[in-house]
Amino acid sequence: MILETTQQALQALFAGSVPADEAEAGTPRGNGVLTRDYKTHGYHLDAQVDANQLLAAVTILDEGGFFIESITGVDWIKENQLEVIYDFSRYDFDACRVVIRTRVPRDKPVVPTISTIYAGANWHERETHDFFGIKFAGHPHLVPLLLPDDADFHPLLKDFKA
Amino acid sequence: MSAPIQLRPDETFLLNVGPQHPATHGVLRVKMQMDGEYIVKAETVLGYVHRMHEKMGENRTYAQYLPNLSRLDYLGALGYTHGHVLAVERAAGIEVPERAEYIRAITVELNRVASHLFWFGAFVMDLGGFSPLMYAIQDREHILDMLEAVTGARLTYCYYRFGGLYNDVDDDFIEAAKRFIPRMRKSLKKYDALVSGNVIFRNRLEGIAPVSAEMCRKYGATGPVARGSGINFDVRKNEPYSVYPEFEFDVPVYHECDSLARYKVRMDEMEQSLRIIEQGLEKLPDGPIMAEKKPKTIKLPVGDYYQAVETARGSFGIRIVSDGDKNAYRLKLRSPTYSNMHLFDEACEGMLIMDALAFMGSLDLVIPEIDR
Amino acid sequence: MGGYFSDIFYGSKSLLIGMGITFREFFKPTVTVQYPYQTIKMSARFRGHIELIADEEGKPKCVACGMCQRACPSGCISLDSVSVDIEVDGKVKKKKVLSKYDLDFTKCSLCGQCVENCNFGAIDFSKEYNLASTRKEDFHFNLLKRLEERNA
Amino acid sequence: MSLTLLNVIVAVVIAIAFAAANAAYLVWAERRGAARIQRRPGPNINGPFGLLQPPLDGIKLMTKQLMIPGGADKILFMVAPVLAMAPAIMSFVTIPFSEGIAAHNMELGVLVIFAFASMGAMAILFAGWGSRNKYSVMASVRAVSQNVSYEIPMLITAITVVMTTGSMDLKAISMAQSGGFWHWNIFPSLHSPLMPISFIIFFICSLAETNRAPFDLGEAESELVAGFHTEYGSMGFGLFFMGEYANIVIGASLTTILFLGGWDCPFGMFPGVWWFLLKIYLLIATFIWIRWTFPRTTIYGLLNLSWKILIPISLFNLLLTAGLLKVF
Repeated sequence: MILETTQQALQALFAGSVPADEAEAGTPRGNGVLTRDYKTHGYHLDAQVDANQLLAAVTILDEGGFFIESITGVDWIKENQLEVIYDFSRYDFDACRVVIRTRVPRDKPVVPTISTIYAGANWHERETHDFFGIKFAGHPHLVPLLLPDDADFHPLLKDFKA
Repeated sequence: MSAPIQLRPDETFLLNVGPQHPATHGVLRVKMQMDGEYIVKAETVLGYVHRMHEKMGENRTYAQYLPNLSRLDYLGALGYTHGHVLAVERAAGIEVPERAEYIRAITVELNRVASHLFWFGAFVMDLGGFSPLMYAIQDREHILDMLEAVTGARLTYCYYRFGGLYNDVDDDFIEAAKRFIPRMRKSLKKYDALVSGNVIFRNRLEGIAPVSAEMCRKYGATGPVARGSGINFDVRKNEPYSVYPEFEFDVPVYHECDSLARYKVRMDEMEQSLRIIEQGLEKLPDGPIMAEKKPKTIKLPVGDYYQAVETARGSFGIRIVSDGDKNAYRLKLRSPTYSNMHLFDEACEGMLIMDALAFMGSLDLVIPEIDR
Repeated sequence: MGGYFSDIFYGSKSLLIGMGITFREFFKPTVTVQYPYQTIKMSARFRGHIELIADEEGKPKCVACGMCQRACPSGCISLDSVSVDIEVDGKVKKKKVLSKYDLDFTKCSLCGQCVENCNFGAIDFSKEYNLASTRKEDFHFNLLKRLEERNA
Repeated sequence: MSLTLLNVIVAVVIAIAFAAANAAYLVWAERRGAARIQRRPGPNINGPFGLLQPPLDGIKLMTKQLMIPGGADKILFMVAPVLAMAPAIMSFVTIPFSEGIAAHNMELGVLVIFAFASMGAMAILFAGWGSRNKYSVMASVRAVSQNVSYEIPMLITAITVVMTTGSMDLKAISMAQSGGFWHWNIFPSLHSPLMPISFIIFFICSLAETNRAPFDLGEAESELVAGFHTEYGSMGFGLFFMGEYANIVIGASLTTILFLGGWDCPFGMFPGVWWFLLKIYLLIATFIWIRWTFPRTTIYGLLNLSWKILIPISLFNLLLTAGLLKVF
């Protein structure tokens, strides 16, 4: 039930276009909403949005009563992109896990902060900034959280050499 | 690192709780701006035991990563390894024999009871009562002995394997577990009389540190913290995995939102875990403990996979992004206490320091698990 | 006003119940083990550091295939072998013989991957837990030497 | 005159020795008792039953270096431990252990002990302020407010006893209760029917006055590290420790004299110092037992208990006793 309404709401951001699955297409997928097989993937909805659509997508989830699970990044060095992944889930028995992802160029990794919507995103964004160097525009306190205060390296980047 | 102490015109002062402080149970630091005994503002400083487990996940094969998981949370390690093996099995499509899943569920629940017992003792010790810790450790010792006889380790277990288990349980374990359940129930009654009913204890917790359900949602709090705020959320029920649908158990939920509610949730959870263990021992089927069809080296198909499990501290999630290699391309660990601890900064504003530290105890923090 | 006195009454009662429990515990026997003076037997599956297993002749069963070395997550096993000529049924054959098996126990996480991956049953966990030292070198074990010492 | 002076010196030496020995072996008893409650053996390696532990601990403390934190107020820092110990020893001087055993009996013994007891708060304040540690300051402020608020109900109940006896002389109070346990002040009498409640109030107050759990807010080791003596090591810490235990002994002695008949035998025969010691050690055992059973109260819980429960009840008791004394 909530799955369909959320899917429709997110779909509205893309004017109804459905992207191809990258595993089948063999190329990076385009922006859009995909439904995933829960049994193999462990989540239901997978939406890739543009960085400037992010706040709209997260607001949909906030209004839908989702809670934030985590935020993380992936370094796609071959495509010269950084991906930010937002996980959302629900407290009720209408199990629906939603993954929001957005890709930004590696040399200019800036996405808007969602800590204005979800206060709990604060630390997750700081952690992602620590590990990937992704800047969250508008974040109130973007200083290293898990790494030392003077850390100027980003260990989870694929070209990081210790 | 921190700014030099400057007495502001409004005469607040900065109090450094941690990294070495008896109440933080590990190397956690909270910078508190205090007005007398009242907290004006708190800022948590993390990372003192950060070990970059996620990078290790990229450099090790899936099997080699198994011991890392139990180093996250040394009190309830089995829950975390369970998450990892389930995630890999889900992605690789490995069918796990029923017996293995039952044994996993039994051992995870035993570990959950052990973890809650230790939390119980440590929490009461935070409040100044020392003896309950010793009683809790005695009961926990029985669990550790049982788990040691099966897994070979007392805390940092590496027992589950992809497709099954390292080795089967023997009759001694089943006997010991059956003996343990009534003894533990008796102990729970004792704890109830000694601690839960105690007027000093109740006065310290009742109505202290309210965390609303909305706040839990915004911060992503899970586990007993969410359930103490009236949220009926338990991954074992909401997204059933393993053999949990076969068990009959309740999810304790309290609507008071205070520290006492979080305490009660955990105390009730121990009873529910005992119920699961009881049923598990009864239903334990015969059969193999290792999947027959299992590749020698595990390579996951391209894609990303998520698995959530309910550990003693809340919903632990593991995300594996695979590029088809034998190592993960990216491995993210979503630790429950990370989100639960995040609440603290906002919730403790305006609280007395002794209430705040009791609140911190009621969050059940394990620092290595926050810092990863 | 009635609440005032009932609060005092029930509060005091709960305190007395608590004292009753600790009073009973006072007379129960102790449950501790006086460690250096008393020890307990380690369970059969206890995982100490690994140890080479000898065959009937007292030689290590190990064939130096290196599976354990590859399986180890922390890289704490290093082994080496030499080829020696041995006579089997009158023919001279080359055979790999283990010449070195070092374990760096400081890195070991006792996961059991090495024991599990050994196809020859040549290594197993020891039951040793009395390992304490202030020097790192004390945890670099030469397992071949230890095997010889056990044989002697 | 010179004989009296000598008497006093001997008495003070004996008092110090008694306080020190008590402190040392009460620590041992506390550790053994706590261990038994928690089903462990406690100190049992040094000597039979671990009886050599206290002197060895003493030697350890004395051989350690006394560290003074940088920026601390040296004078206050050094004075505080002495100030914690000295009044406790002084109080011993006035306590009659038996009819004939008292260093210096005073007619205003009750007053003297309360006067000395309130100096303990000063020691804690000095220690907290002098160590230049925020935790210490917070703890000492807590401890002082606690001491101040618990002195009131304690004094009021003591006055109730003094009124029924008609004397502030500890010896006279004790003598007035002789001749069997039914004469003790703990049991209700015609003039003061609420005496058992007074006894409980006095007992709770002496727990709070000595900063013992569950009222150990001055120490609060899980919140304020070690409270006012966080920065103390060596014998500075040792003196605080001894002072704490000496205060416990005094609290127990005072409770015994005021309520439990002093050195009186419960059956009205063979009164003696042994009865006195038995009674105080039973009370101290209860102190220990309580400490290892309960969690710590909050500061507001503690003050509420004093101002909302103990003080009204003890005041009511005082008025009732005064009225009944007038009537009968």
